[in-house]
Amino acid sequence: MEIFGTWLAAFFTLGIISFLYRDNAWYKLCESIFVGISAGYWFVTLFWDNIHGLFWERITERHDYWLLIGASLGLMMLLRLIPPIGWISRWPLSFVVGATAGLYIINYFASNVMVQVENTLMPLFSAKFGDPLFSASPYSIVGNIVVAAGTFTGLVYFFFSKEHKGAFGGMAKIGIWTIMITFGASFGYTVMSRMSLLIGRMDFIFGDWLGLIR
Amino acid sequence: MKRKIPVIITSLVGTVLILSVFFPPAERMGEDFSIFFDIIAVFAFFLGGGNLVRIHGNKIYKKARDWGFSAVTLAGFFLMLAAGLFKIANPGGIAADVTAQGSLFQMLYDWIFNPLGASMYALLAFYVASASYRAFRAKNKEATILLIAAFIILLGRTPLGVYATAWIPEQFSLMQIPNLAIWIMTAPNLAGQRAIMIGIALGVISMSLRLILGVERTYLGTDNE
Amino acid sequence: MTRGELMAYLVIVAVVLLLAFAVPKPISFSTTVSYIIVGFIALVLLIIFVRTIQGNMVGRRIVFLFVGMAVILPLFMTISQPIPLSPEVKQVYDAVVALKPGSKVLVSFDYDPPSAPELQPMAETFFRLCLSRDLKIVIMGLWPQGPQQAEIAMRKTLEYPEIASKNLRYGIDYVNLGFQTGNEFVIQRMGGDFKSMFPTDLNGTAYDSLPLVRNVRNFSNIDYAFHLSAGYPGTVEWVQVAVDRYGLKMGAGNTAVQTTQMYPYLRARQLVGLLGGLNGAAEFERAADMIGKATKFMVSQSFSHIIVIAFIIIGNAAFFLGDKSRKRKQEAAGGGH
Amino acid sequence: MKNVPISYPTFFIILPLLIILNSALTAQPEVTPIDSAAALIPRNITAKDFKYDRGETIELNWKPADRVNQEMLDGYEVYRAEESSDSFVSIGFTGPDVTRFKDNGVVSEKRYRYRVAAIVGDVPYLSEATPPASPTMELVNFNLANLFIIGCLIAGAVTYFIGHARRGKKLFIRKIAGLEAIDEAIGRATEMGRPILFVPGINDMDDVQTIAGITLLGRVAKVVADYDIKINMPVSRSIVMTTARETIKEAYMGAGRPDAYNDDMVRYITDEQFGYVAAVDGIMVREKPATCFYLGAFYAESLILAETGNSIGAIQIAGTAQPAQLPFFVAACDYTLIGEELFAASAYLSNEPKQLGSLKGQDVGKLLAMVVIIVGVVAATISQSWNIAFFTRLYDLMIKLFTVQN
Repeated sequence: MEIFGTWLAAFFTLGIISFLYRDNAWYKLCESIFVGISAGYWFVTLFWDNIHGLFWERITERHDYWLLIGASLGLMMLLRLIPPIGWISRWPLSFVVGATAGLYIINYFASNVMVQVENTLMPLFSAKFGDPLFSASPYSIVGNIVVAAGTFTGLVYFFFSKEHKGAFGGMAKIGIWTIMITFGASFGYTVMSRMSLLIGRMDFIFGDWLGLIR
Repeated sequence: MKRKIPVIITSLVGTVLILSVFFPPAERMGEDFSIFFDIIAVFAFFLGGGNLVRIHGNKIYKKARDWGFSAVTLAGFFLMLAAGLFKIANPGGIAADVTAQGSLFQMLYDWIFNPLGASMYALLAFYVASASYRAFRAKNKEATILLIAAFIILLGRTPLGVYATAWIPEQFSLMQIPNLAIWIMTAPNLAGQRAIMIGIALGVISMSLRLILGVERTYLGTDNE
Repeated sequence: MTRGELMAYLVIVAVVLLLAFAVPKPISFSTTVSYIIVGFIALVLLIIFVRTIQGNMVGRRIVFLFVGMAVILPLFMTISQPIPLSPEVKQVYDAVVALKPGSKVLVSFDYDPPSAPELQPMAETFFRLCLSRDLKIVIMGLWPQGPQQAEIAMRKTLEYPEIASKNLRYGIDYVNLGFQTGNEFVIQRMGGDFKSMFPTDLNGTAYDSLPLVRNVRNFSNIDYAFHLSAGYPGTVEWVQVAVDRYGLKMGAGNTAVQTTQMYPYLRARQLVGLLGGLNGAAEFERAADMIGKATKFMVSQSFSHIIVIAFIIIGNAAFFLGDKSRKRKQEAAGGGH
Repeated sequence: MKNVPISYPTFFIILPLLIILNSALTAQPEVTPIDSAAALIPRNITAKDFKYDRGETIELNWKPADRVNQEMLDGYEVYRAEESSDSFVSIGFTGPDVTRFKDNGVVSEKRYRYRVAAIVGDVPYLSEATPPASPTMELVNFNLANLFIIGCLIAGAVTYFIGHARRGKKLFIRKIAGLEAIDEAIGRATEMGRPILFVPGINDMDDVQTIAGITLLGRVAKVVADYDIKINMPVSRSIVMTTARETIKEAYMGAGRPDAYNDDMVRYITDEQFGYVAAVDGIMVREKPATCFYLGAFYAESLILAETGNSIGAIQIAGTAQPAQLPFFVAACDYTLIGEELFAASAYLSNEPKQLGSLKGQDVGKLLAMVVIIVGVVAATISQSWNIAFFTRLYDLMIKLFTVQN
């Protein structure tokens, strides 16, 4: 049984990789199975976690009847299937959009604007003897300056109300350079992780499955 | 009327949620609303799953091109549904957890779902390489900067980078590639991340306000009154 | 399915059958053969380089082929690469070695199968090191599939002769408490009482009937914690709750993508040791002198990096030099008219 | 700059010397730990209601042991009993450097007493019990007052400029390159007679990025309906499917050809990330769209999509607010809306003054952040270097304003 599973897994692994050459029947087969199986998987998971665990058990055991509001919104969603009153299905949609907008405003504001600005407010260097920052290396002082200036010019780049011209344009330029360094760094860093994934897959093919690797 | 009510719902729900943060008795509202969302999502799945069945069913019925693959998709879908909802071959029976070892559901997950997902994920290794080859051209200043940063980070994580600059004396240790890589990550990278994050947050605030104030209604299709 | 496709499939089936049943196992290239292969690949890259400068860009399939070779071939090679030991990795090793036999180590598995290539080798080496030094291991997970990954790693570890000879017993020498939902709130509640979060272990045995943890109330009874993380909830949450609030001594293993975010914690000594990506796993294997998968994988990893770097160079060479030669060609063509 | 004590070149030269000097001067004095571990027992323990919550937390603070003795200390253990009882139960443990504990296992309005023990080895050295404290619920969270004020400022600016624009005032917004390209990209699909592919990311409607993607879909669909191009939109969430259909349908109604709309333009694939990507990849190589839009929340699949799109020669326009995925889109796509631009895009494209006004308001927020960064960093540096009271106060004020307490 275990061996059968390994062969099956190998079959699907190679099928997906065959897409690199070009689209073919093997890949199509893998893709169709993947779509079917995974759609089923997520429905089953949603059903047991949300409907059974979250909704049914909490209503029957803890009597959280307010959850019925959620269920009725869900039912309204299904009214799309009855065209004459299909417009009601917009209500749950607008509920979702409103809730998302309301929740995200505060979340993003607190953790992205406030916290990030606060973290940027740091002394760049210190001229006071004995201060830990005084004995900081020139590199870290340059680093501090780069962080503050980079954040500032990066914001200049995103500014919409002014054309990027003159001194302002110059700052925007430095801003986009900083952002480009960020992108380059993330890219370089990700290459490593992605290669590990492939190594893991190949180890499965040549090691676990074919047993060619010691 | 049909158009007014949804806009009112959005505004009302959004406003209430923003205010709830500042009043401890209403603090949990955000959490409750996300539970509602989870429940709505399951109901919505009947539409999504229905759509899946209808599209593939149609293809089979009409014997359209590649209809055989549609049949495979539907078979996989129903097999997984049956295995999960009726907990087929689950050693613990219907009361046990759906992912119990030995159940058909878990076997399908381990043997089919998981290798397929992992392989799709592993394709990234190839695409990362081809994207680097194709797109990493020093065609202008921005691209050159991106290229150099990526190059330093890449080298910094290989023995090549370690040896290439190991001769640089300790006073200038920053110029050693592995240290330079770390410096890039902690200084310019941090600055760029912050600028992007602050920008994103302001964008989100402004967009959410447009939604709550009813200025943006595209999602309701009320664009053309 | 076209005829060409069918033929290709038959070839693949034949190759697979050949590899699976007819080839002597395991395959392993001697050092000389390995260097010949490396030299050959370098030669082909050089040819590509020259051709690219002449204006013939290679297609993406060639790039794919090279990535595949760079990853697969080193798996069979016997060559190894020197792995410099970084201080953060040494810290993990030192922390474990400093523990007295019988000390209790908590290991949290917060990742799922897709991140296993990077984190699984760390888990295996960590288990092996702990068990060979007679430390007791308490396993848990904040990700649903984490404890399963721990089971796999533990099964592997117990097969090593030096570990197998110890006749270790579940419940006394190691325990798997399983998964609990609730993310950082689980960590917070564990600060008060482990049992409230894990009333039973993975197999359903009651917490109090497991001799190893019967006397473990909360973090104060844990001597060192090691945390394997691939995202949220992860090291950040563990540091913020368990380390900052409960004073737990903790080291971490992270996927490469995440590692950079952890350096500030390392500098502030909130983390005692850090393993980053496959590189960190390989270094740890070296520190513990337990050469395993990560060291082997590292060769593939370095090769693939070099291939990516090589193709970036080739691409840029084509862009600059090719530009000139194209101009020259254009000039020549213009002159002809 | 006359009163700067050291000029910069000298500063960097003297620096290494000073470091050596510094370390020589601060040699560690010998310390002898006091025998009696009892001296470690925490003093001045206060237990009081944690401010601004639902009455579920009591906050404990105590004085730490002397520095000398801290070496022996393993940490503190906290015990709790209800007022009427004397059975103290351990509720938590903190490290030796932590002298604060939040107990959130309490019931509103009940009264509790606490004892804190210093742990040395395995032995607890217990303190006296605190006077009883009880958690209460507050109606307003004043800790978040700063969040409220700055939030009102930014939200006020957005609202003001929306109103301002409504009254017909002209507002300037600079050109955004990626957005100018949208029309061109759609135009290309028309010329080539091939479909447009629209991918709204893999998150559900409870992510603002998806909503931003859908609002952009509205603009794209309008053009699509006008020119009668085929649009193909595979989605990975059912609610997104419903919303997208609504949006496209409305665009077709607006163009006066509701009969040309078809529900199959939007189809659900699967909720699974890579299953969805496998299918979208398939759609790309088989239907060869002329233009691909990736607008929404993306994760690892970003590069798989962008590289496949590139291999079929499609024009690709991407936009996301996932910082980790932006580099891939920037490298592999023709145009990328970076972070904030994704959210600004639909307002920009709408060309309605009131929507453009909101962008102006957003800029006020950026201006605020920029000013605070400059002033704050300068104040911090001056206060760190020369202890000038005014700047120290200014710096503290800024930090206070931007610290989110919870």
